Amino acid sequence: MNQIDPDQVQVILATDCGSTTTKAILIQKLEGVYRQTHRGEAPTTVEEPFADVTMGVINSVTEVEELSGRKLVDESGRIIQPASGDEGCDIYISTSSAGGGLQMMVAGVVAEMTAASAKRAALGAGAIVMDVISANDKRKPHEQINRIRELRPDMILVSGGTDGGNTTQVVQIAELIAPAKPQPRFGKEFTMPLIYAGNKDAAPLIEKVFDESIDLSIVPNLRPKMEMENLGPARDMIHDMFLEHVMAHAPGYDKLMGWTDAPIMPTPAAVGNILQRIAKDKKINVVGVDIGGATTDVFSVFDKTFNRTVSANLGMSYSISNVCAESGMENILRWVHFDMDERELRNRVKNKMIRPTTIPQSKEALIFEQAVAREALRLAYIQHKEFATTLKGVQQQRTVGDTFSQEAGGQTIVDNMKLNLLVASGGVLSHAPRMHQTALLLVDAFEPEGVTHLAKDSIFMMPHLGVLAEVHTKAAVEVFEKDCLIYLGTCVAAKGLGKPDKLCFTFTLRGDTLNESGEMNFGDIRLLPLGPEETATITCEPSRNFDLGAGPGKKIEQEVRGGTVGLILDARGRPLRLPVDRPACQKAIAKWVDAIGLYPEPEEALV
Amino acid sequence: MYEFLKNLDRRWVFLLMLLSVAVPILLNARFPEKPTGLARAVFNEIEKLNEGDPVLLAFDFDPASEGELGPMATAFVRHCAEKKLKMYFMSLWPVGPRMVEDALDRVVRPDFPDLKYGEDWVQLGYKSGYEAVIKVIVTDLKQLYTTDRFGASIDSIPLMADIQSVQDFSLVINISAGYAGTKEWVQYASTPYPDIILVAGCTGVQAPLLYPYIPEQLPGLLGAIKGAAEYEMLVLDKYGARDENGELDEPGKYFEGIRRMGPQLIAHVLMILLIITGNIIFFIERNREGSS
Amino acid sequence: MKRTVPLIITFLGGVVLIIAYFIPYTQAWGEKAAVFFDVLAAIAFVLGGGNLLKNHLKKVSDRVAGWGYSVICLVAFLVTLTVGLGKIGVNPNTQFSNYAWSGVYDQVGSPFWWLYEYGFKPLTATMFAILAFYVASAAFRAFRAKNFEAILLLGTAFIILLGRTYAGVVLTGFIPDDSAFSGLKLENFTVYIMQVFNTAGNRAIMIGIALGVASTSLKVLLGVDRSYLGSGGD
Amino acid sequence: MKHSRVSPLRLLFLLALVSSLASATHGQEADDGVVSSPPRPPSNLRAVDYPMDKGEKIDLTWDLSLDDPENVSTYLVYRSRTDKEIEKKIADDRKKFIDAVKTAATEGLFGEGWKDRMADLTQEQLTHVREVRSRAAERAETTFSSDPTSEDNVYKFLGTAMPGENEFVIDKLDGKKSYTFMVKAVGTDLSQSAGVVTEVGLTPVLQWFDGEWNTSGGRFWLSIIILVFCGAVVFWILRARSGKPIRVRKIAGLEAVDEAVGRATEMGRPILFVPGIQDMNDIQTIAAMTILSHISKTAAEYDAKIEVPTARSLVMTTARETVQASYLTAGKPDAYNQDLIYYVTDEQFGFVAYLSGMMVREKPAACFYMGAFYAESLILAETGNHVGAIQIAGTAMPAQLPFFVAACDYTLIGEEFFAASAYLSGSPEELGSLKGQDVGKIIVVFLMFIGITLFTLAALTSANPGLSSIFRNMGDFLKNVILT
Repeated sequence: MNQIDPDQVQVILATDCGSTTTKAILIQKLEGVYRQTHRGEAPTTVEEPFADVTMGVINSVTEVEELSGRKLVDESGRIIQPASGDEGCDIYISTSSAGGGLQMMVAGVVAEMTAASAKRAALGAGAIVMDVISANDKRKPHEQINRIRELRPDMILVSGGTDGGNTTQVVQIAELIAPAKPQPRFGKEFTMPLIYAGNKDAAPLIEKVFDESIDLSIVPNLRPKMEMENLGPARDMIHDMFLEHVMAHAPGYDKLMGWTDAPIMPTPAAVGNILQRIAKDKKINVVGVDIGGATTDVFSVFDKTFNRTVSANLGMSYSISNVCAESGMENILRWVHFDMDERELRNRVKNKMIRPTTIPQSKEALIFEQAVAREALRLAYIQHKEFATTLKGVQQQRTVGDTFSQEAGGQTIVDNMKLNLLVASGGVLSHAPRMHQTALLLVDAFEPEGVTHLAKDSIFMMPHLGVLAEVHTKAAVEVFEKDCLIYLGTCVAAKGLGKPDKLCFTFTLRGDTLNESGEMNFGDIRLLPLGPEETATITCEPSRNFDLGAGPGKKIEQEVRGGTVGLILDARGRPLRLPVDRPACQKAIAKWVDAIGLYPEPEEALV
Repeated sequence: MYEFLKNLDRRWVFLLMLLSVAVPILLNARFPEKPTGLARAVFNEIEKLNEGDPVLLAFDFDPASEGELGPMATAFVRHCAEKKLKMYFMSLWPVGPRMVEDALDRVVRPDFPDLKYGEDWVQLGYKSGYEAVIKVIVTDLKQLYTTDRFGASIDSIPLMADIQSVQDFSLVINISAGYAGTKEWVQYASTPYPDIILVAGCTGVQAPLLYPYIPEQLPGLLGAIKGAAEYEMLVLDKYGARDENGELDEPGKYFEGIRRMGPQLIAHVLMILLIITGNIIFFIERNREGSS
Repeated sequence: MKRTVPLIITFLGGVVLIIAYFIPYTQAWGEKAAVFFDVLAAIAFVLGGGNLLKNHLKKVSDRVAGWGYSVICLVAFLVTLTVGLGKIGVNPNTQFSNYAWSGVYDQVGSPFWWLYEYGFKPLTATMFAILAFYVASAAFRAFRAKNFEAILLLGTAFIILLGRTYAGVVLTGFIPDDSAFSGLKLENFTVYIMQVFNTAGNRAIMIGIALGVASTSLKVLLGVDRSYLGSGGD
Repeated sequence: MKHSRVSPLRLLFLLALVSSLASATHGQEADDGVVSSPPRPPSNLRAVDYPMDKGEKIDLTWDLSLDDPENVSTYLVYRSRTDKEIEKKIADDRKKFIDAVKTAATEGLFGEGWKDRMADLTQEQLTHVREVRSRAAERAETTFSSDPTSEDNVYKFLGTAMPGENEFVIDKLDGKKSYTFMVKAVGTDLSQSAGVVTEVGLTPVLQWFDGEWNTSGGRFWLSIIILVFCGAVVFWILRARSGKPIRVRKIAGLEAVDEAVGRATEMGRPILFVPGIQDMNDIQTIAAMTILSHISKTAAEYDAKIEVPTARSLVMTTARETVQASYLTAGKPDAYNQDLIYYVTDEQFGFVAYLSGMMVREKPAACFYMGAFYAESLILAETGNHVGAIQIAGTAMPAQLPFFVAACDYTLIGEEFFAASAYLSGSPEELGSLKGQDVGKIIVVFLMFIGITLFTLAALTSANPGLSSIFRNMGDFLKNVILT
């Protein structure tokens, strides 16, 4: 890897090797600003018959080459570095989630404590956590050993005990893993990487437990104290191991690794990385979601704490049946404003499952798919909230003010009122025919409170930018702002519940193009036009039971940002409650659909 | 300064507390007392009695709470002795009889040498069984107390001739530091037998729990040192010897409660200062957090 | 069987006590039951003593950390037991002067009295006095005006702290005794708070507790809650 | 009409009447010189045992004096004294007599108010006073005489009945003694008739149930309330067995049990469980044991060490049984170590001293204080706070709650503490009992509301004495009869 002088960098090439497609983007410095200029796509070539990931990479880069007219690949099939004139690029980086990404098994002593920390470390590092083994997971030792044998993770992370704390059970867990002799997913001849990040006093004992069949590396404790979580060293070690073992054993990656200017990152880790950067840079709280066919990833940064969850069974194609089962058909149907035949719906669901690439062909199908998406996102967000918590097992310092409200430890840190930016990506969100639909999907599923900006990832560029941020933060942030995010608009929502058609809040808007004031009654939702790049100042005065961020009944004044959709004023209340009665629910949804202009008649639909 | 206070080692607080208690004691600071209604009520209940009326003094406390309850024990015994009431001492706490002896040593033996054991006062001693004892002796005292504390048969004690049960006492005075104590006396004596008149002295933490029983089941209550000091003042006002200037001229033991109010005053002021300091730190902290 | 018998005993004992309360004829039964318990508790003293000995002897023989304390504990226990049970240094009761052990075990001047007066009494008083220090440090830490309730509690605390000392009398001494505002004098206000607000609050808690006690008792009597017998809820 | 209860005003009047009677001698004519004869005595005095009482009451009835109502102002009711009572009465009289003589003798010497001048007396004078008094006492002792069979000594005045009334309930009798009764009529001029006496002695009989519903002190109403309350609890328990699951409010302190045990596990430190300082006869200790069984089960599952020092040996034995069974349920009977459950001392502060020392040495990661606590609460909680333990307290001692709240992480306040077992076990029957408890709460609130309403109405309608007194009487009945 070359030394890079950030100021000299003119051209950046980034690729993301997904499980099915490899995407390449080109970033160039235009008029002193970094902009994403071209993109290309090609099928991923990790699996047979090609069994070399670089082929896909070169294919996608070639597409960019063709589009941009800039020569990026030389005759020997290598990316040209550094740039000179019309040729090559200054930085080349890549992420990878090919072959199902990084799959890990984690273990800890107590499921809610060190095991949870281990899970957080693994997820944060971009892994999929296949199973969590803990001393209190109610499984018998033999069941645990069987499970470890069945799983074929890429690596294992073992934690447990605070420094100077528990040793016996940490060793016990190691003693479960050692005889199970877990086999790595790739390459039977390779040793299984195992990272130990537990009680440092137990480390010598752990070393004794494992033989050569395990490649043991010891890093500082994830939970040196109950009050403190130190995920950094473990995450870094996971990345190192990812490169050293997993990547090295995947076809073609050794070659790819030689090309890149920054270590290859697992795709989700890169997404997390860029979101953290943005949150830190702009001092905001961010939630990002990536809804895929099989899984839904939710990322959040609240008060500088990053969390990621993977809802393995919530997706729009492979897992769609599961979404229906978990939320229940009636819960999905409440988002639909007309009658649908449930039998037909079930067929539709099954169809989507076996033909994952099907795209809705009719308005009904689209509405139904988006209803499913709402539930999938809602459930994924609930799971995320449950996981993104403060640390458990921490001593609370009480004061007399807590007499009547003793909150338990391990409360969620996700607070929709504090949320500033909600970023959507993934098929059903990115490719919705109208951005209005994406916006309302987000609002309905995540129920943001107060003033929240809504955006979507235009071409799923976040992974590229995440790695780029490692080597060239400025370029990453600039591109993220300008090209990656498409601002949909802003949602202003009041927290609280009231009686229908009673005043929820009054608003006054002052801006260049938008000057309006009015009243919002409970149950209403309204869309005001505010174009991209436009801003306005909104002053809202909620009535007594409602909160817009300053406290119940307190006035707020804030700048809002326009977008392709505009400004959404949401007085439907939080938590969002739909009428239980079916006709009433349909009526309400119809009203909202109408207010936002979600599904306009065909002639005007193709905007 | 802020950093020091924010992470203040609690031993500094302890040191301040020590000083605020020790200094007034060493300087022998004494503040006047203004008796409140409850102390007056206790005083009046005893004042109402006639010479020779039998009074049961149940001392349910131990050396641990002596600091809080000792002064009122002294004052009660003195008041009864001055009124020439017949005193019957008993206890539901194993070390209670020792507390009785202490009070007798302070008051009766040096200052009322005329009072005779068995004729003017009697030590019934400790009985195990907590409230069960009360339940039995409210109807039949001699069922449980067959001897006095020193093993003498109860029937050989002249004072016991007229006493069948707790109901025969003109007044029950209870000093208690917890279970079994005033609450049990209220529940098992003065509530089912409204003829039993009960006044009590108790520790500061217990007092709030006994207020609900005032005034019906419990006409008067002395709460902690404050109550003791007020009551002492009343007793001294009425019975205290005075010097030529009209000032009270009494040995220090009768001022014990009033004397202990000195450290209490300073300690309370210290607590208020500590709380205020704590809050200042809290608000500075919150502001810093908010601005960051 | 191991659980059935205690359950039956519990049930019968409870029923007898309840019946004894309402049916005057059986009143003595309740007292009998109470006596049974006393007898059991008294026997348990021996059990406790034995356990204490065993525990500390084991600590001493294992030389566990802090075994020195166990030695002190054992010595203190045995000395007190011997001196108290043996009534060492106690003069016989004047009425039964022929019986050497007829005296009172804690007679003034006897070794037991000495242990009590100069050992036990100051030690327990010390433990109790530690409270003052802990109250101060707890107040310093916990009394934060975090929300409205806390501010209310804080204000009340100040009033009571001042009102319970002469400071209250001095601070509001300017209010004449017979004026309409005399209730605002701190010492009077303190009593008012204690008698009205505090009593009301305490009553609420007490009612809750009383109902809790009754329903727990009932659960135990009926054997619905057997976990104290170690069923572990399953 | 039965008149065991009289209004205060009337009582005052009657007392005045009686005291004036007491000073008048039997059969003498009144001072105003009006010649009139005492009324004829009532007749046919009958004493019957009072039904459904706890053996302390006798019902007295008589036929009215023939002069009633013209020449009867009141009836006086007496009962016979027992032998002991007669003795006591004579002894009292003697004492009063001697005291009076002593006082008179001193007054003769020093004049009235001599007591105030006691301080001025010289030692010599004091000796003199004592001599005079003891001589007077001796004299009085010899002169005093009293006839134990005189009516005054034998009969004790109990109360009065108004003209036209022929009934009286006598209370507070000794169920083991036999009594006779006497009633006299008093004329308008305060002269008294001869007494009519019951011939045969009667002993009040103890009935099997104390069913007096209209007088205070009975247990009739309490039994009704208890029946309703227990019935509600049992009803809900039974219902819960078959019905759908019952939801309970989240109690943070109990949610945190796993957290605390987990902390101890991770830190490799013990869990400390203190079951209060009361014996097994305290319901709080029993509640503590039920909670202990759940906590120790969790501890067994997590393989954490749980230490239970007790202040009573019976509690130790019970705790051992409880914990052992929990380990068994958790499938880890081998992990149970009975030496960790031990007796410390009955002495409150000795116990605290031990615990504080142990906490500072062993630094438990989780402390549970469940049961009855007194002054030790703050010492324990502050020490635990200092050593950095997660602390969960539960007690029904209102006085100690503030200390626990300030120093512990979680506090189960009062009824939450009793609900803990149900909450932790989640068994429908136990949760049902909580619902039954709510019924009790509703009853309490309802009664409070009625009481407040009645007294408020009484105050509001004070302009209309009749109405006001109806409300007041209803309120009084609720307060003094039903709720005592």
